[in-house]
Amino acid sequence: MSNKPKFAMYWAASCGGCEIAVLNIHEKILDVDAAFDVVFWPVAMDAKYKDVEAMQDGEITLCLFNGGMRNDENEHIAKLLRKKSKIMVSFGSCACEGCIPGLANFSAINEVVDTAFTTITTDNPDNLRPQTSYTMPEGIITIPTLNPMLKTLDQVVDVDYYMPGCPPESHQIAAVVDLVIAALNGKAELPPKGATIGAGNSTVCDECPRKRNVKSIKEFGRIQLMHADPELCLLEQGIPCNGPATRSGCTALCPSAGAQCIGCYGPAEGVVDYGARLISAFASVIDSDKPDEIDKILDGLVDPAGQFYRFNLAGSLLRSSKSAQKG
Amino acid sequence: MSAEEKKPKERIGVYICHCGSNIAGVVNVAEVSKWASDNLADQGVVVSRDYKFMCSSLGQELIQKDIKEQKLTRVVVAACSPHLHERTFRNACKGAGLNPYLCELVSVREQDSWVHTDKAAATAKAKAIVAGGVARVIYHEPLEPLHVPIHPATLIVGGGIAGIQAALEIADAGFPVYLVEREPSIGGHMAQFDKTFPTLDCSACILTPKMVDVGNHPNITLLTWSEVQKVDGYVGNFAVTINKRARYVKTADCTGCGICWEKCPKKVIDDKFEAGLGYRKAVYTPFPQAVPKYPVVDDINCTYFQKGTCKACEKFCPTNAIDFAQKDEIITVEVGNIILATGWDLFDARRVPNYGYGRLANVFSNMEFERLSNSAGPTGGNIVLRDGKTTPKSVGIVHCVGSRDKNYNNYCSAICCMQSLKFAHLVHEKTGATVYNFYIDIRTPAKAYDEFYQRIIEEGTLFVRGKVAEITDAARNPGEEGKLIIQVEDTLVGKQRRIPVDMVILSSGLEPRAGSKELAKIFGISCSADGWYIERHPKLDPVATMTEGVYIAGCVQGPKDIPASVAQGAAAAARILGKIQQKEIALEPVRAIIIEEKCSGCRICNTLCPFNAILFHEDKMVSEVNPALCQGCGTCVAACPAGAITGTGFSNEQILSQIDGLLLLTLDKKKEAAVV
Amino acid sequence: MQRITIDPITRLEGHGKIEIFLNEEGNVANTYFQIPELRGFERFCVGRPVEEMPLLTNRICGVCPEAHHMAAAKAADAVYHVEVPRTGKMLRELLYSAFYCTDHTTHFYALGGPDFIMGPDAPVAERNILGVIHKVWLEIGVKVIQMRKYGHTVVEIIGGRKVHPCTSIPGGLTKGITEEQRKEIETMGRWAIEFAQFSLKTFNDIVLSNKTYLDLIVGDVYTHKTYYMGLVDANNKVNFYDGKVRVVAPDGKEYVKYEPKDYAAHIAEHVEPWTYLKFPYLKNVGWKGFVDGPDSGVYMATPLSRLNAADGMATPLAQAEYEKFYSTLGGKPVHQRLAIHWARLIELLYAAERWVELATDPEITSPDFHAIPTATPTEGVGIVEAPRGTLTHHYWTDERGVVTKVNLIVGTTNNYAPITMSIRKAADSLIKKGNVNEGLLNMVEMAFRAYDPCFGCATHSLPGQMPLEVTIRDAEGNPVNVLKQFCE
Amino acid sequence: MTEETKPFEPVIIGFTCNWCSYRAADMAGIARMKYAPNVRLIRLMCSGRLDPTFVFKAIAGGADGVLVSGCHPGDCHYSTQNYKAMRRFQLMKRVLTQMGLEPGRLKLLWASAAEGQMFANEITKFVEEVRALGPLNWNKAGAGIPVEVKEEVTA
Repeated sequence: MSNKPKFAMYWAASCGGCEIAVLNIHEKILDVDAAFDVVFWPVAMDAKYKDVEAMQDGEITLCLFNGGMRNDENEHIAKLLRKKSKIMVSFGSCACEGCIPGLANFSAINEVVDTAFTTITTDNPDNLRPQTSYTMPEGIITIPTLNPMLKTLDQVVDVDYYMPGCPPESHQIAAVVDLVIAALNGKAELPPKGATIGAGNSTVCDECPRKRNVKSIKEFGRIQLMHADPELCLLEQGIPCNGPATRSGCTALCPSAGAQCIGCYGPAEGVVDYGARLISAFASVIDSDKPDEIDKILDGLVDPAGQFYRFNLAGSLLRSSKSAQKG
Repeated sequence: MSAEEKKPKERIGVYICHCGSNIAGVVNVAEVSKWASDNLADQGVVVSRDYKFMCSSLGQELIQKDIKEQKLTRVVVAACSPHLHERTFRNACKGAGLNPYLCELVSVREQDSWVHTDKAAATAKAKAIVAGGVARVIYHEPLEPLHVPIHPATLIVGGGIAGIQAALEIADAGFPVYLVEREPSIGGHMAQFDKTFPTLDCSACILTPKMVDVGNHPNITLLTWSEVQKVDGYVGNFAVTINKRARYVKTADCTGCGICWEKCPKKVIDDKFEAGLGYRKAVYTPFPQAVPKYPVVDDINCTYFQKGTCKACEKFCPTNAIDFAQKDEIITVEVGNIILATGWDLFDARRVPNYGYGRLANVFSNMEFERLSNSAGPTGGNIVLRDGKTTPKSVGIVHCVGSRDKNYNNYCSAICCMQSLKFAHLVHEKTGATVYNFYIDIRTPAKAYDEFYQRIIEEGTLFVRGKVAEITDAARNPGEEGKLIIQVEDTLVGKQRRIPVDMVILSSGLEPRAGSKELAKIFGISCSADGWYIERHPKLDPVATMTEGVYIAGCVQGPKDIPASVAQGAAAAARILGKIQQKEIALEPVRAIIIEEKCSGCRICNTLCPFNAILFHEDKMVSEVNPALCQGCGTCVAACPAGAITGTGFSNEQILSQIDGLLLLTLDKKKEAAVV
Repeated sequence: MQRITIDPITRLEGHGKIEIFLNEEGNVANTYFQIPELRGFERFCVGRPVEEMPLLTNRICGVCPEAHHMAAAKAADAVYHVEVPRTGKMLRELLYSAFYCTDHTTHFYALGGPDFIMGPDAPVAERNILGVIHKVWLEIGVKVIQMRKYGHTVVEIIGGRKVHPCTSIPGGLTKGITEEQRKEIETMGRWAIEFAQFSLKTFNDIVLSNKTYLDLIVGDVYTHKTYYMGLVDANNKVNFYDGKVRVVAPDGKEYVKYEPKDYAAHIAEHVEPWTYLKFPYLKNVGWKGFVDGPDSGVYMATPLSRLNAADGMATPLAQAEYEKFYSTLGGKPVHQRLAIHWARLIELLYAAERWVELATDPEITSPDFHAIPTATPTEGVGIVEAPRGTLTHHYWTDERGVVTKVNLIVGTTNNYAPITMSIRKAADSLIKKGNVNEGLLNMVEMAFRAYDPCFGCATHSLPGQMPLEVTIRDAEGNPVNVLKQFCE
Repeated sequence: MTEETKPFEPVIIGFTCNWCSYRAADMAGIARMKYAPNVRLIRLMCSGRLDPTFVFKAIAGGADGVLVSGCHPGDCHYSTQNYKAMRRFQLMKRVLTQMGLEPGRLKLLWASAAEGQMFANEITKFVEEVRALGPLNWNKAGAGIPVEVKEEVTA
């Protein structure tokens, strides 16, 4: 084997969109191939998990890890790759902040399982639930144990860099690849540990082409219940757009396509709690000083917690609902 | 966070004050001090002491010694409320070469020892409070006060005696003044009075010269018939928008000759200056000595404005100074400081039905009497009944009308006693009538006041101690016919009395100006429940307000007599002159700052600032805070969805880590709990 | 007793784990195909505004988010009882057709195809997309990448994003397309048709003209006589985006045809305690275990099933291929699982043709792409054909349109039972006397790979691809032999 | 004496504004009014400075309840900022309630500098209400968030 730096990429509790996004850097893939020995990258090759275990600690130079920590198997592989990797990148929304699967933290895990096994089409007379270890006539077969709460990668292992997005935009991935390669050749400086890479410093509004005025909200609206003005800021039209609080870097794809930002790039630099930023910002510009009127306006937000923590719940200060807290 | 948070960045000194036994009596200060050095060392606490009186010079030297010898980079003092001694300890640190803002004073007295009895709990709370201070102070940054230039001009609102005094003080010192008065002339209530207590010198004689000085003063821009609409900016740099109402008189051409009001056919009852006893014309000056001398056309009553014909004044004006086309004019003036001296309104005695004012002809208000008795007044100074000719043979003067009465105003209006005594004297002197004073208490605290009271007694005025129950014209006993009967319980002799008189004078109290609350909003200051404006400190800072650069003088702050009003006018002027002399003012460096590269220009913050400190740059699509206008409330900091706004002195790091500190013990406790 | 663990399976989108138990003779005693994940969308979608469902359920699978986006949007339309304007429907279907082209391409060339092109016995190292490229010229690789690029471009133009589109809302879309965009889309579509035809030719040259493969396909090892499910239009032609669900019996006759909203009357899901995934079956036939035949409710939903369940293709070129398909394989229905690969390419051609049809419709650029819902939201079902099977989203909401209950039956899930059966049968017939080798194992893999199962979707969790590793254990579970797949 | 037999002592973090509510607390002190020792106050310049992050931090950090206090509506030292605090509080409360927090653990209290007695009474009342709700112990596990760090610190 050559002595090129080693590259690994893995997916835990994610949807695979991150992998697709990486494939979408197209020819850049070849640069990666040229600069690295790709030792572990399930989507691109038949990788050798056992060989990863056999590696020296820190032998992998760069590991892009996507997906959240939904079960013990996820955590096991995360810890292994952390041990074997010099640079561990928390890649994509799931690893960074839990993403949509993190919404499961609104419920206790047993509620989650129960719901899945009591749907109207479920034929379950004995009210069975999956068993992590089950004895069949031929022997015991096992499946991983679900965590009570979905965790972010950095809640399980130490992370060197964060790369947000659901998925991270390909042009950003390409830029990061270039940077790392340059850094390995001593042509560039790597950012300080813990930095967020492949994203902007500001928020989506910074890249949003829509016209903006001062904000003053008398009523929140629903995107399907109006023909929104294609030129004007969606929030000013009452559509709860998460753009003001969401880290820039995606080139404001959704607002440009007429859809509100749903927040997949997570909080801006230095922000402690993403949802709190939106709660504070939205409430601040509500155009009323009368409690009941304010309440009436707030009724327009039918799912505040879900909206403000859509991607960020697992990574937020509270991390879950009270019921999930109790496990 | 783990790594760098574990090895302390700062060297912190912790100082727990006993405050004699005020703190030490409840909080085990020695234990808190020891706990801090044992448990907070890894946060950087290198020295932790307790001392009898930290605020004493010895206590301060203790801190300064440690700063120098222990090379402290942060100081936490646990003592009384920051509102009391924050400055003290900051200065102490400054004295030892440590930036004052690297010192945090946390309150374990007002917040702890004084309000709790359980010593263990209080001590535990003190530990938490100290831990909070320590965790917070790590994130403090050295700050320098913000210096803003002071515009030398001053705005004074209200042309009564207080405003006049202040205006002259500042103008004489050589600085420009804008004096805004709602009425056509300055002078205020004092111009209406006849004599002033206790010296009985003629009000007009002492006021008029000052009014004239104001009118002629090169440094004073007099804006009568005008009202303030809007105030932008902040101490040193206010921009004030003023509406100059149309006078319909070209002041440049008017000589004040008075032909216009001689010729004006429209007579109007003058319920302002003459308190309804006399008449004025539709074009008028309130009184002969008015300053400025120019009249105003009262368009509500002017025949031309109502019917479209007449214009008599215009025809006869020798200088063609009348101009019916005049419009209101909005002007903006720049000033560095503001004095509010908008005065008071008279309590309307109609609100006390059993006293019959407005119903019984010969019941007079105090202001009516001032005009009756005033030689320039409607009766030429003759004290007569409503019929205009009959001189009263007996007069009753009722004190505390609408004051010290939970049905109306609880407060004492301060001037009514002396005023009533003055009335007694004037009636006695001018008519020889029998005079009764009905009082609850006689309050004559100021210089030469009680002497005046003695004099009135000697003059033979009769005093009845008791609150008047009713004033009626229904005669019951012989001798009461055609008279006003005053029903009162004489609390000295302890029996009900009915005293028939020809005339009754009601000493109505003082009330805040109608609309004073609205005005307070314009200037960003607050009113008490009664509506009087609140001073920064009731004893130590009576003319300043919570808003830098806005001062109050005279009755706007509460009922007071002429000397007190004059004193406040002068005091406010002196405070402002001091500021002007400094040329710039140092402001607390607690401000919001927008980090440009983080700002996405979402404009959430733009509408949030009541001081209009946030401006939006269309070109760069970013917002910016003007530090001179920012008052550091931090609302925009909390609102910024991008976290692009930081608040110096109250940063997120500071507050979040203070929360951690305050909860340190909780976690301890819960850990123990878990162990159990 | 010996035990073989295949954990997890290579080149399969999503986790999966196969346990093969051997008896004392070393023959297969039983096989278990386990899905180790559960994510709980049915739970945490409750409480969300229904218009967010197309955005949330996107994240079930990053490989086919478009399918979930569409099913969710259609369910949300139904919840609001709103009729999407013609242009809105066409835009959605256009996006969806382009997506189909990329997805089928990816599977054929990267996942399933290598088994044929390289041959099941070829070294693992070559049995992957690179191997394919070496074998049949670089040209293919270039074309494959081009196809993926084009597909994603269309998805981005109409859907707003390459991955996880965001423009479908109840009543239509948030945006339309301009004439310039239409032209661009049309050009790419015409190229896609050529590519589809090229792919069919490649399949013909490499597979059909190769006796061994043909035997493999028509052979019994990969044959199950089950029911087949697919979405059909008014003329019973294959349709991916809209229509009625049609099920044909093993004998090829129509068993039932129902409106999407009635799915629950016909489908039920069987539960086993040793896996997180449920086994859907035809309710009215009943669950008889992992067996085929007309008495077992097990059905299949794949490209092959769609062809079996329909009377033909709605576009001319695809129709021709459809007829060739059945004449070659001996009439309808085709039960051989490996034929799925061929069926997939016929669908690829249909999708490309449909793509151009829609892109050239005069109304496609009309601004009338969204109708504002006026009715009170209640309940709705949305069904589309995901590449890996019929995809069902069913939502209940309160009067504000906030979701109160969710049911999802996802493409791959439909095939969980048949896949399990295929594995069992393949293992049975291939593993004798404990004799196991890579080629055999890969042929076991081929059994389910044909389904192109996406357990990312099925578990609504994560696809994750792991190396194939087989452990043969004795009765005590001690490893006696370890086989691995390698690549340099 | 074990934890069980001790009455539960809630810990409450209170946010006060510099001009009214903090002075009300001072006033209570100066007048030696007694109230429950469970509340620990943080002084902000204005209730408008209150960032919901602070409240979440307090809850995540082990507080059993949170008090938010400012000048009476209309009396804000910064003219109208306490209205913004009110709007935020209402939305924040909705979010936290949705996340299963008992609304009774949050309190919004307007207090003028003169209302020391009222302030003291309200605090005692609130402490009892939170005591009745029992311990919250959010993020007791605390993995990965500052709480854990602090636990090490105190260990």
